[in-house]
Amino acid sequence: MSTTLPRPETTERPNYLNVDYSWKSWLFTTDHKRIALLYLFSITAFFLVGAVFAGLMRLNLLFPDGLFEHDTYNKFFTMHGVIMVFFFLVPSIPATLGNFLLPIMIGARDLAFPRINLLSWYIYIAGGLFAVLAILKGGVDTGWTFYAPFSTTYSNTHVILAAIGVFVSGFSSILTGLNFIVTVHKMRAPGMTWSRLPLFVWAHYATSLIQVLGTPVVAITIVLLMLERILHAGIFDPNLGGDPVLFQHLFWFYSHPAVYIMILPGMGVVSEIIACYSRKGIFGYGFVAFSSVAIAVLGFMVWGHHLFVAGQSMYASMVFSFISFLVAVPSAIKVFNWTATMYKGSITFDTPMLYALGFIGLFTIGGLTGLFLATMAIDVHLTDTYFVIAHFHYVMVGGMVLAFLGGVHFWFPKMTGRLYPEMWARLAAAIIFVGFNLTFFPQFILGYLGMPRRYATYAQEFQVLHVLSTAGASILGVGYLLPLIYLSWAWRKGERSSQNPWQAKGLEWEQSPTPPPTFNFDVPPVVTERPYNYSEEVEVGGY
Amino acid sequence: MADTDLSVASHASTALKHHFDDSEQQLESSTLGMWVFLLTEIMFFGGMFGAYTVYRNLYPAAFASTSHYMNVTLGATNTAVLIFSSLTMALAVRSAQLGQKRALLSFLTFTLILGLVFLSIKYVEYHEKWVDHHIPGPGFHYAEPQYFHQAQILFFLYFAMTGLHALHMIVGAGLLITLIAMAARNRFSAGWYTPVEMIGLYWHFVDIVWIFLFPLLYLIGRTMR
Amino acid sequence: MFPAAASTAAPQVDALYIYLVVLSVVMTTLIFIAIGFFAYKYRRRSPEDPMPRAIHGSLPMEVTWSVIPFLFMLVMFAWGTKLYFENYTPPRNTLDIYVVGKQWMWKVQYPDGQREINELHVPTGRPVKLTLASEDVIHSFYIPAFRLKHDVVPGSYQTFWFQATEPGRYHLFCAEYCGTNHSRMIGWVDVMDPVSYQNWLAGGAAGVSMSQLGEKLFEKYGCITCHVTNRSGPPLDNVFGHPVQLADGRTVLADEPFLRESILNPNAKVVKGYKANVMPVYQGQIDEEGLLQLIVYIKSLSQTHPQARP
Amino acid sequence: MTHQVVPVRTYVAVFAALIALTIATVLISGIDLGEYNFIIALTIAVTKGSLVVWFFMHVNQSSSLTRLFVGAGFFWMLILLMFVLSDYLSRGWLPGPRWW
Repeated sequence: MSTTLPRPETTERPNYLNVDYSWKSWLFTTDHKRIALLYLFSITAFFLVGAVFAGLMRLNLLFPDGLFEHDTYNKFFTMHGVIMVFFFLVPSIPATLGNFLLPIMIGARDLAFPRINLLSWYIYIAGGLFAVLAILKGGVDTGWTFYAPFSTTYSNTHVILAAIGVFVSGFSSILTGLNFIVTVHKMRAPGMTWSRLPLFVWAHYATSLIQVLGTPVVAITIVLLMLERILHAGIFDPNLGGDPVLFQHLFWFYSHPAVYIMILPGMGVVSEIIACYSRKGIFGYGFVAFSSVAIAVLGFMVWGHHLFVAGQSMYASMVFSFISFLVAVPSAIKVFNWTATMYKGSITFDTPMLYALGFIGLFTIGGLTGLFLATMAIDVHLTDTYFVIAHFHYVMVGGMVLAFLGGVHFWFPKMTGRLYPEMWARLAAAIIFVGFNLTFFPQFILGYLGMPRRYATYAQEFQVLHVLSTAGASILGVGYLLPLIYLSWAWRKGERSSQNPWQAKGLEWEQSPTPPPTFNFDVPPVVTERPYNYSEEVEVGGY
Repeated sequence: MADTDLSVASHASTALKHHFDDSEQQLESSTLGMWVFLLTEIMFFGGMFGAYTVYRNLYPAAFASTSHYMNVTLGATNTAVLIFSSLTMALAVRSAQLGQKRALLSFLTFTLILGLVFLSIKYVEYHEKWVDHHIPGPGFHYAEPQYFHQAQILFFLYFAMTGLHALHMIVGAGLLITLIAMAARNRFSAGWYTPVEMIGLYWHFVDIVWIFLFPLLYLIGRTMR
Repeated sequence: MFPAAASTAAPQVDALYIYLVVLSVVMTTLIFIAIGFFAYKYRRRSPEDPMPRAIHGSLPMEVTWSVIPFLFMLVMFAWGTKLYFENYTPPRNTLDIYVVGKQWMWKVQYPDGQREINELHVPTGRPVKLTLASEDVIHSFYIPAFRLKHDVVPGSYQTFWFQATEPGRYHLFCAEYCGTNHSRMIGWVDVMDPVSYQNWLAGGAAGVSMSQLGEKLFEKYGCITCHVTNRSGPPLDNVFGHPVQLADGRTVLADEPFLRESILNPNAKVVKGYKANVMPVYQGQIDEEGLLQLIVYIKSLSQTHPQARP
Repeated sequence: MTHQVVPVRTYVAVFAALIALTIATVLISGIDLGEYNFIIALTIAVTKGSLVVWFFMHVNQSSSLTRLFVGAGFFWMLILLMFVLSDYLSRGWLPGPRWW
């Protein structure tokens, strides 16, 4: 550890933030909470970069003939995708909120491998630098999916730099997952049995399984892609006897489960928030917990639904389609259980709850439109159109980003010891919700009308919907800037928070000081009750 | 702990990191962490095995043709060398368990030497391929022109798989050198030898990968024509 | 909300789509109403409100809300799969047209010799089968008005069939990102009534038919020596559309993908009674359009191939 | 420590078995048995791998948790191989009978 010396001049009790202010104490920290903050700042930076590209895309799409050169637009959407998927969405909740909270929630002093945790951040930054270098040198135009043979043979942009970035950052994801798995298995406090784990932890455990099992496959696929681009030996090049569909198989083996890496932690956050602001335990705890693991396992057997029109065998498509419907069941279970949790609760509408309710609504729409894409005959019409764009933005932005913002607000006092301005926060939540729907709902319609994705220019008849979408995007942009501003302000000037401002259950609120000291607890925690035990009394007629 | 009869050395407690309750928890965490890491390694090679399976299925005839250019004698020798090194590694872990420093040092050194022998033989094989112009890329030549492209893909996979494996061997050799240095400085005892055990697991895993690579790349298809 | 519907597949896909939309709307509404109702009814009225009593869950309810949606999903699966198999399996007796995608245009060849770029003329009321090939990267042939799309994967043939119903001019898009001018790789599908289509065919400069061009290539590449003159290769009369016995015991249908593979990579599937490694490998020697001409020529050698059957 | 000390002769016996299996697989690969060559070679490889995992890597003494993770590794690799192959093996299939 850097140092544990108390600072006598401060009136605050020592916590992980005020033990040391030197830059070394941040860059060489092994404290999971400080690493979480390092991640938080880095992913915010990447989110802003990705968002700028998104804004430029929406600007271009105001006009049927576009505004930028085609190549420029192609680079915009590629860099938007690469940055947002690999450098924002994948690490977002696990590496920030997960890193910060997972050890505290299970009553551990740190993750099992603190130095590996720090290493993962450095690896992430190294990968990010390659991606940034790729942007600075002129960008990449392959789309974030890097489909061969376009990426291996035909594109003359900086594919290899971007690929190295993705490859390297993958290892940071693997190390985070590895750390979480071992921590959950081996570092739980006395009394913290599996059936007492917060659902946030269950979700992160499931996420970690995917990170550990899926990421290596995309890493090796990217290596093959780079080698092919250098050697032209033909492994993905049909002119040389290779099969481009193989690349898609290997790519989606990771990249479909990867969307569960992105959404599962969000579901964990929402479970915590709903329970707290309804003052009730999550309805069907076991089902919600187990559905995370079910999603993680089944999620590995559905990737072929990205290949329904790609020349995949119809019989294989049929199997993939069926399992895709199967994986919808655990997702639906979660939504129903969250809703049922509110039944006979005592509900308040603080900002995190607003985000959580928004999440449920938008994730429901995102999930149901996923069924359209799992239905083979419909997918033939909709795949590679704006319907797909709208679908996964409903899940990723409407779901994941709302959960992330909700979580950041919910645990903001825990992380900083200060409260955020409630009215501003509610306003921002409302603006984001409206802006988001205005941006992406028109895209469902665009998709069914047949507007293909990744088009720099488009037919006149699509313009109205595109203009609507761009208008929504500008509202959404304002909505994202607001929390950035007031949270930065509140970090330094906000009202000081008590240990448990929301009267929430869970070790992180009840037994760890706010903000936590370096080793999280003043007294070694012991768990004696079920999770979310807001009331010992059971409802008459309840279960 | 099941067998507390083993002596716990004095510095076992100094090796305990602050965030663990006791050395048992620390060891279990390390072991589980190592296995999870090996899990990712399995999937890492898994992607390659996937590509291999697909191309073998698509081009069985070309596959049979290329397997004639694989040096089975060298491959089999290397298999034996690697299995032998696994034995010495297992014995090194055993020596560490018993706290026998000298035996530990010699078994580790022996394992390292066998690893280097493997890499040397691999180098000879790669050199053969180089001489025969069997390196995929612009300089690739193949005696049977009808299989040119397919053979190139299969050689690409050969080099990707064995190359990745060799890379793991090189990393393993580096880790062994570290272990030898640590053992020489009396860092291990019967009470604490976790790194020896962890790197042992890694070494055996690399051995297993080769156990699969050998038949897949060298043997299958020898009789097909 | 709906694009023009101009193929037999379109209303069927729309019907399934409506089924899904209705279910989704019902589902979303139910959840939104539940959330809104609970949020209102169980709102905390004052900070002194007592803690609500716990409800841990209910197995019957979990089973209910897992099984009932799953049954609806089974309908989606069965319906969607059936439709997909129908829409992706061409019937017999089709009008065959050949499409080659390249960066960034669609090149269309008709058996009679007409050629077009970024335009496709088809008659109504008759199943049309497109054989799709790509010269470079992956493209995707997409006609929203037909609700159909298929990736055009280089190195293979993909088939795309439809039966147009409404005359008109419809969008043709490339749906798989293919580089700089991806969004300019667009065109039009002109659906005409059969009479206009015949007039269009007659009016165009037909030139030499595809099979005549293919016959020339057949001589140029020396195929004729083994497959006709000295019979060291399998004869090609009445091969197309028929099952072929292979040396390894399998039986395959001699369709366009099979002929393509047998020309480019003859050792992949060797016909029973013939040796491997006799025919030279033509991979990289013939361009996609020439290959299609050769295949059309081989098809023309099958007088009794199933396409001629009513 | 959690592991008991394994006698040297166990390790040597495993080693001998591994070498014997290596010789066997090389010898059998020289005989033309058709598809069985492939099956036998893979069976021997799986056997050898299991011996190493079971004895050298001490999975025989490990907790059920470790065993679960070892099993998961091979299970997930099988998912990858089986599902990828399911596409390639069924691609040439003729369209099925119209059962609807």
